[in-house]
Amino acid sequence: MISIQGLNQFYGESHTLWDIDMQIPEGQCTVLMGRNGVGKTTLLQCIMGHQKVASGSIQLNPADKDLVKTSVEQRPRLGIGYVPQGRQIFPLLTVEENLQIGLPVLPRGQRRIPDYIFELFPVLADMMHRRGGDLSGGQQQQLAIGRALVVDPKLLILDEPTEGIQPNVVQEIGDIIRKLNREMGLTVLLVEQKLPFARKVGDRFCILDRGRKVAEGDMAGLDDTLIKQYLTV
Amino acid sequence: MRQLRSLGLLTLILLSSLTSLQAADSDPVLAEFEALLSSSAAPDRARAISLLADSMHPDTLSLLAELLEGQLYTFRGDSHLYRVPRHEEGRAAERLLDGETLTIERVRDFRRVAVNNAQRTQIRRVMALTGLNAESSAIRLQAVRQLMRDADSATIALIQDAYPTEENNRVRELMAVALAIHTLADSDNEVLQRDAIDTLSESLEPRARNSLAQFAQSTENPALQELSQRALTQIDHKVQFYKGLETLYFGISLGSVLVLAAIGLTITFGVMGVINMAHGELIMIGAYTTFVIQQLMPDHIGLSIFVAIPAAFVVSGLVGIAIERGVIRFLYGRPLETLLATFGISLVLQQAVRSIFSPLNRTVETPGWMSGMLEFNPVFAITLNRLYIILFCFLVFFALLLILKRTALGLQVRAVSQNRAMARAMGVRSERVDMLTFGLGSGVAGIAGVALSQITNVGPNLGQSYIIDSFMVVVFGGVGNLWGTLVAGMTLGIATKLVEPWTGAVLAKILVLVFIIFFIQKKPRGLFPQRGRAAED
Amino acid sequence: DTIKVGVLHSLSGTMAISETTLKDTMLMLIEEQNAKGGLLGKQLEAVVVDPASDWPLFAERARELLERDQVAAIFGTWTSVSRKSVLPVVEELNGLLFYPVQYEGEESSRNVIYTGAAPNQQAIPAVDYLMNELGIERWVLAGTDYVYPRTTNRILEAYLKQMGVAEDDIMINYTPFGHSDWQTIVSDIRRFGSAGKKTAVVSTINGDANVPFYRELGAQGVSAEDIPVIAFSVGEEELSGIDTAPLVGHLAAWNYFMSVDTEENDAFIEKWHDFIGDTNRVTNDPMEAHYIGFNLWVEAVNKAGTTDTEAVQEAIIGVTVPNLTGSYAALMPNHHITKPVLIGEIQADGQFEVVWQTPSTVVGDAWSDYLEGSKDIISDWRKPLLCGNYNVVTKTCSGQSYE
Amino acid sequence: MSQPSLLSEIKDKHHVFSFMQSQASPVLNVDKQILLYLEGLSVSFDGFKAINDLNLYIRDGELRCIIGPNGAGKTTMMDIITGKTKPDTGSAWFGQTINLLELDEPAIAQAGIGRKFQKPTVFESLSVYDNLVLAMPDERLVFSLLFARLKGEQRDRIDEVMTLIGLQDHSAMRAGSLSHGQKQWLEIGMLLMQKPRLLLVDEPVAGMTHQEMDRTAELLVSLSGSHSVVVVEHDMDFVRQLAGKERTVTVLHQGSVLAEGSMDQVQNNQKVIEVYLGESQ
Amino acid sequence: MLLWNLIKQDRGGQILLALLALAIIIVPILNGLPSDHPLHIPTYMVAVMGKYLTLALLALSVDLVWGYLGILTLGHGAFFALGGYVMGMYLMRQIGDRGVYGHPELPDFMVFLNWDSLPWYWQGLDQFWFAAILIVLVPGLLAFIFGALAFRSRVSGVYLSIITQALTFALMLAFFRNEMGFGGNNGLTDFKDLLGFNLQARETRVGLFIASAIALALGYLLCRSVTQSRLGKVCVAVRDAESRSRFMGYRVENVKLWVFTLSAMIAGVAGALYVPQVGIINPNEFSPLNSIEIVVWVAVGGRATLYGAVAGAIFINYAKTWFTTELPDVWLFALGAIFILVTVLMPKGIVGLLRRKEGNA
Ligand SMILES: Nc1ncnc2c1ncn2[C@@H]1O[C@H](COP(=O)(O)OP(=O)(O)OP(=O)(O)O)[C@@H](O)[C@H]1O
Ligand SMILES: Nc1ncnc2c1ncn2[C@@H]1O[C@H](COP(=O)(O)OP(=O)(O)OP(=O)(O)O)[C@@H](O)[C@H]1O
Ligand SMILES: NC(N)=O
Ligand SMILES: [Mg+2]
Ligand SMILES: [Mg+2]
Repeated sequence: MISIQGLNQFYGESHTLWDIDMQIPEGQCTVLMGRNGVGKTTLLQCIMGHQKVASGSIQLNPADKDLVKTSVEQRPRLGIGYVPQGRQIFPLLTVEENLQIGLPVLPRGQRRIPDYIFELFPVLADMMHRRGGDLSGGQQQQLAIGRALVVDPKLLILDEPTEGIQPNVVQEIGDIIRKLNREMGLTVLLVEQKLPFARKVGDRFCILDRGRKVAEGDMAGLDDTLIKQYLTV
Repeated sequence: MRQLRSLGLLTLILLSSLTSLQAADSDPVLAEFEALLSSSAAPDRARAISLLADSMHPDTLSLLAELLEGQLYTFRGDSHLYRVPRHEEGRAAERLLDGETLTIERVRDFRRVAVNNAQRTQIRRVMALTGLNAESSAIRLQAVRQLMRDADSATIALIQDAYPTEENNRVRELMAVALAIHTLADSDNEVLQRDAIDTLSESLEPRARNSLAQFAQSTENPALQELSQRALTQIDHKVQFYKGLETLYFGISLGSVLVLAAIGLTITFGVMGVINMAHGELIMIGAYTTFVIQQLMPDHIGLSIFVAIPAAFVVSGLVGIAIERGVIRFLYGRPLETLLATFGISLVLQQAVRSIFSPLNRTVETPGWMSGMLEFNPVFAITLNRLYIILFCFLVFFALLLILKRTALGLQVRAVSQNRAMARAMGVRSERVDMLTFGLGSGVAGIAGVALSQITNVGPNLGQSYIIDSFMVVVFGGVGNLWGTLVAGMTLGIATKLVEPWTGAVLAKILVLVFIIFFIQKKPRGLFPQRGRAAED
Repeated sequence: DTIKVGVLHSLSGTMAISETTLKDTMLMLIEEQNAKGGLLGKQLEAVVVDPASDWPLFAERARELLERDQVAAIFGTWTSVSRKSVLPVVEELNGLLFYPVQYEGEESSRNVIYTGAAPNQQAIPAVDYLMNELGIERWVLAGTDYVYPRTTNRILEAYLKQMGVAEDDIMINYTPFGHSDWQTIVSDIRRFGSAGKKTAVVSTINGDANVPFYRELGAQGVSAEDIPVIAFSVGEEELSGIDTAPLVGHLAAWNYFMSVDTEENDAFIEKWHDFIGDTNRVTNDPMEAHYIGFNLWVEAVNKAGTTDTEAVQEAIIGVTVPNLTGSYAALMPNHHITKPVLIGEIQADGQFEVVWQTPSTVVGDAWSDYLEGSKDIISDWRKPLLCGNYNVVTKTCSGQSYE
Repeated sequence: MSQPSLLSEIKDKHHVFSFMQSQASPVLNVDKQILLYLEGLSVSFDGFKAINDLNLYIRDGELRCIIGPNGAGKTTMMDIITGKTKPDTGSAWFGQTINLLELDEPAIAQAGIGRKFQKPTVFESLSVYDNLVLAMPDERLVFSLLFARLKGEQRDRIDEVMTLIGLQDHSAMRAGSLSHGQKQWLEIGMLLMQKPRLLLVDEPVAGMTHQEMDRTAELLVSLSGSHSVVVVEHDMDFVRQLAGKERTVTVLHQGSVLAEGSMDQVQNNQKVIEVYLGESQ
Repeated sequence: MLLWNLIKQDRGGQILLALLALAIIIVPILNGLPSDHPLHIPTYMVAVMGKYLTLALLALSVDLVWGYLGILTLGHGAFFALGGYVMGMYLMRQIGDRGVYGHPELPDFMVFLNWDSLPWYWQGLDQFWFAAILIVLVPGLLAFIFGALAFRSRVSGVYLSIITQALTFALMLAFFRNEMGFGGNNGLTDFKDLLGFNLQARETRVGLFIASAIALALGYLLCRSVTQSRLGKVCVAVRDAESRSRFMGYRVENVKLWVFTLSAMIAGVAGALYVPQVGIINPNEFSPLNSIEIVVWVAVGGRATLYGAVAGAIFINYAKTWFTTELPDVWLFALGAIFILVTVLMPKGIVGLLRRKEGNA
């Protein structure tokens, strides 16, 4: 689905991502892992176009489009949904409006919020007319996921989506990601710190360390040595 | 059957329908009229008017009208009088005596026959005499009023004659008042005087009150004195009431001007967060657009406003879009710096207008349908231009409300201003949204300029005089809240007008500012604050 | 080698509206003089600067003109405050300032030539006209809240009371600069005027506030026949920005109107139109004042044979030049000039029709005879008195004085 | 927040304006071994009851975990304790002497209550080091701030904390450039610098790896005893680690306490499983 | 030593102070050269330069509250003008009986408005020491009262900006009124001497220039010592996350109040030095647009750098002087263009060009 080649990124003078090569195979769930501050969020932001890329390319498969040269607002139209770290809810829009924001990228006639979002997160239905910023942290996280699903994505990018969410909902999120992934062929790129969750939903993993990709493979291959080496402090 | 006492008048009216039949070549009246009118001494010109009025000349009314309108000119070449409908190079001038026409070569060769106030009053009086029998009740009313100005027994007699057959109530009432004033002053008959006081006590005409006051002073009859005193208090109460009503209207009208001036800013500043110091200049551009439109269609001033509104919207909107594309888009995320750049833009726009249109104020005419007053009674009338501006203000307000609430643009612009990056990630074309929104706010400012051009200067300083008030209104109402802007503008308008009679305009303005300062202490986020967790820090 | 002439008028900011025209007038006059061969055999050179309607900047620019450019004279300033700001500078550096605008008086400087009207050359005759010719008995004195209207109204108030007008028959009202909402005030005026006595408004409303004021008068149907308004700051140029149709018959008092029918005036207007390239442009009173001031200066320089300030100051008193209305302007020892006073009525085309004028010219009075503090003060810049504020009672000269 | 009217304050000649009031609060008194009393608290937003008759007592030196579904009111409870939100009814006391509802945010902080926010908030344009400097509790008065200098032991303390939170290499970096997890750590560091008597920690391990979680747990446990610590977290492993066998865990639901007890008790509470934990936990 | 610590790591400040010291020495010398000497600085230029320095001091005071505390004040001109008015009143009193009406006590405008005695608030201002106290006290007190009200009610952001604007606007209208006893629109002018020195004299002008330079240097050091102290850090913390600093125990309103008051006092001193050099003070100094312009100087120079504010004020005012003389017809285009270009192309202002490398302020 996405193939990243030779990606380098800088914050001002500091070189944050180094020569990243990475594949996100279609229909699979890839989990991106690594310690705090290694560049996971930065990599996702590069894919989303929020960060300028110094060199390298990010090919989106079906259309063979180079995302580096595509504007941010094209991404939902290309079928990319995004759940950022820190929720990034529109605080003064109501829950309903937060969800509606993505509707115009859908073809006319399909512009309504799918019901399964409310089945997944019933709390959103209860709080339809409350300002997004008033929701509790976990409710906001649920809203953020719901909002990304509204655009009917082919590729879903999630940055620590379970942060601050109550355990039973975390399970459900895991289930739904798996379901979307397995049953509907949704491709998923997930950043996740919690190993059990990662193991549960992921098909593949990919580890970053200090801005470099250091390991990649099927989830089964994520062994203790790797964990010790790259995921513990 | 109306009795016409004045034979002259009858003839005049009869003959005036036959004007064109008269051969004009050797008309002695006209010749004398011309001679007297050409004199530079005002008394001569006054005599010319009386001459014409007494002459029963068929053209009397039209000539006097032309004189009043300033369409009679003396040509330096032959010292004759000419009719000049348009005093411009290349236009035609028609000699009064024989109808010969000339083409104007040098404007200064034709000097207008000027009339002064005394002569104007004289002409209007002549016209009023015929006006009493006019078809239109408005003209009859006007005529009675004119004749009341300094009524003598002859005019009173005319009114007396017309009174019984007058069908229109308002005219009748006014006539009754005129007659009562006369009675009160001239008659010694107590019964008649009582009736007159009665009539006058019902009237709000200033003349009625004055004559009552005078009568109460001068009469020796204590019963009548008391009666007239009572009548006076009755009138004064009513006057007081209408004065209150008037103040309220003034407040709303000032409020609507403030709202109009501020409402574009509610969008660019309130919703988008751009501190747009050039907002005033966008208003100014709207006003200048009105001026240009009127220049382009000088013969259709009445229509010009309807052309000017969309035109101003488009022109100011395009300028706004140019500002947004050229400057502001580089500054998103640095909201305070938009102040700096737009301050620069406002300087440039002001100077640009000075260069293009000169530093002088430009004339924007008030179309006929906007001038005049809606008169409820002699002490309470509302001016039409203000009334239309109030209506227009509400129209703009609700249109905007609809756009922001019912279209995708409204939602998207709020999303973009709250979190640009995320809005883009959700597919919002933020650049387009910014451009359109800024264009919308600017266009609305332009529309406000059309309205303001009807009540104030159209000059390079126009914008500066509204920018401070506009920011006050937006902030007082609560940034980003359209309703807040409406309520704030109206509140400040009414407050100013309530205080003004007590303190004078200067102190009123100071007090309103102090009020704003203290009000913000009580409600640190304006009348309609953004609420909730997110708004708190 | 040229003689430099400073032109100190705001070309930007709030006053540009009025002052830009005066800058152009000066350029025209200088160009014309140069065409005639210049002055003392030298060409004149205009030094134009922009004080930007910023009062301290006026002083700074004036200092530059005098110190750096060594100008022989400065023509400029409009508002009283800008003149007050420049005054210490021209006195210190001994320059010569020609001030072209009607003002409140109460000033006479050795270094300033006042070519605009003092209150007795405008306000008092105007009131006389209203009282005697129109029979006005009730008075509204409306002005912008600053020194010129305040002073003028104080003088008028004193004068009216002296003429037997009762306190109740005078209404005084002040508004801020640029006041734009006149509804209440116009309505008050209407009410004040409906008390049965003939009422008039004497307006010292300044600049930008006039347009909305007159518009409101028109909207509320206050006609000149009911309540005439006589203005001291509204001339042809101000009217050119107003729809005059509803204002026909309202009045203004000036020392010049564009409509005055004299050959000098026709020639001046023609020159102006040629210079500015627009036959629709109007002329006005302060332009005439500059015309007079410039000619006075030219005469005085010719008489003195030098542009040296001292010599010109001495030479200029008593110099007489024609004005544009058929009489003469003579510079009096108090540095004010003689002027005819004209009352005009507004016509539909934005011009004034002269309805009355003083039989002869009036001498400008620097120190009003109607104010307590100033009635004993006179000004005479001839030797031996050489004093702008000589108190005839205490027989002293205070303020600016030269040994 | 209703403030007494300005006029009445001015008229009251005994009124002491806040800017003139001495900033010290009454002395903390924990004779009864209870540090925090929350009784009968309720608060509603536009009719929605976020906190509903909540009662909670925290012992001096206790480490208390609070769990509960999203929107149960945990953060709102902390908002009330720290003065951000005023409750509609109820009382909140810090020890026996300090009525929290009468104090504003800075006074509460100075009385000894520190907080880590759910969403990490640091001073973005200050360096990591300066963030820690400002968190030190010593100087709060304007004039003493003007002349404040770092003492040797303060420097040592900062270095110590800096190492503890793993940001020693980033001390001069603008806090705004830190990654999400680094900000979390910095906020914990700031809390440590502040040395409050009561620590309110809202979701400290969100976004941390498992090992970091262990370290955080150790840290919090070591703080308890000398400090009281209230921790809100959704990560059950972490909570289990903190609560151990004997510490109390409180479950909030719909603004009031649903269950309270040891981790085992809570974990097996059917209602808690239903609304919060889910079946498989 | 303490001083050196303050500017040790402050290249901009070092340069600024060095330049000021240089100016104090060299300007009197150059001014003393014969007037045809190519290096001669005419006295009027000295006065103009002195004016720039006072405006720079004003900009400094705005940068302190806007740059470091995040209060976008759109009314700082009010404090400047108040300081100026106090100085103007002192100078008026110095005229004594040399006014045009020769009144021993009353200024001319009072005589001619028929005032018969000096209003109470004019009393004592014939004493320089008293005027000197009021120059800082009056602006300081107004700022303190205004700040105490506003900060305590937690008015912030644009709401605060707009009420500062309302404050200066209201003061402007009030000072326009003749009844206020400050000379109305004409303001105070025609000053004669200061502390017995003739204001027109060359030496006095040079002296005022030196005084302005010293005031600017001291003002800079004062502001620098505030921003470098921990209080300065707290200011930045408040600017970035006001409520977070409250939860850390800082009384945000007090921090704001004192810094705001200090800044108003500095502005008052600037105004007091400005008035004798330009020779007039008038209500226009209260005009809201003037205050906005000050903010613009700071932004052009570079916000939150102090010396940037100084550079911006001098640069823009010099440009204004130059433009209004050399390009009187189109100068607003040029000035407007500078504002736009600086904002768009130089987000850190003109000093941003000089210190690309430095990470944070
Ligand atoms: N805006 C920025 N400017 C400068 N440096 C930044 C910025 N944002 C992040 N960094 C730095 O880049 C590095 C990578 O940050 P990133 O946010 O991608 O980390 P992460 O892997 O997502 O960490 P976490 O697990 O904590 O979310 C970090 O060291 C961080 O300090
Ligand atoms: N200002 C407000 N306006 C409206 N509703 C609010 C407001 N503040 C909080 N709420 C609501 O109150 C409830 C409690 O919120 P709170 O943030 O305390 O939950 P929480 O227990 O911290 O949840 P989480 O675990 O998701 O962080 C939520 O349903 C939230 O939507
Ligand atoms: N002198 C005037 N009109 O200010
Ligand atoms: Mg991250
Ligand atoms: Mg929470």
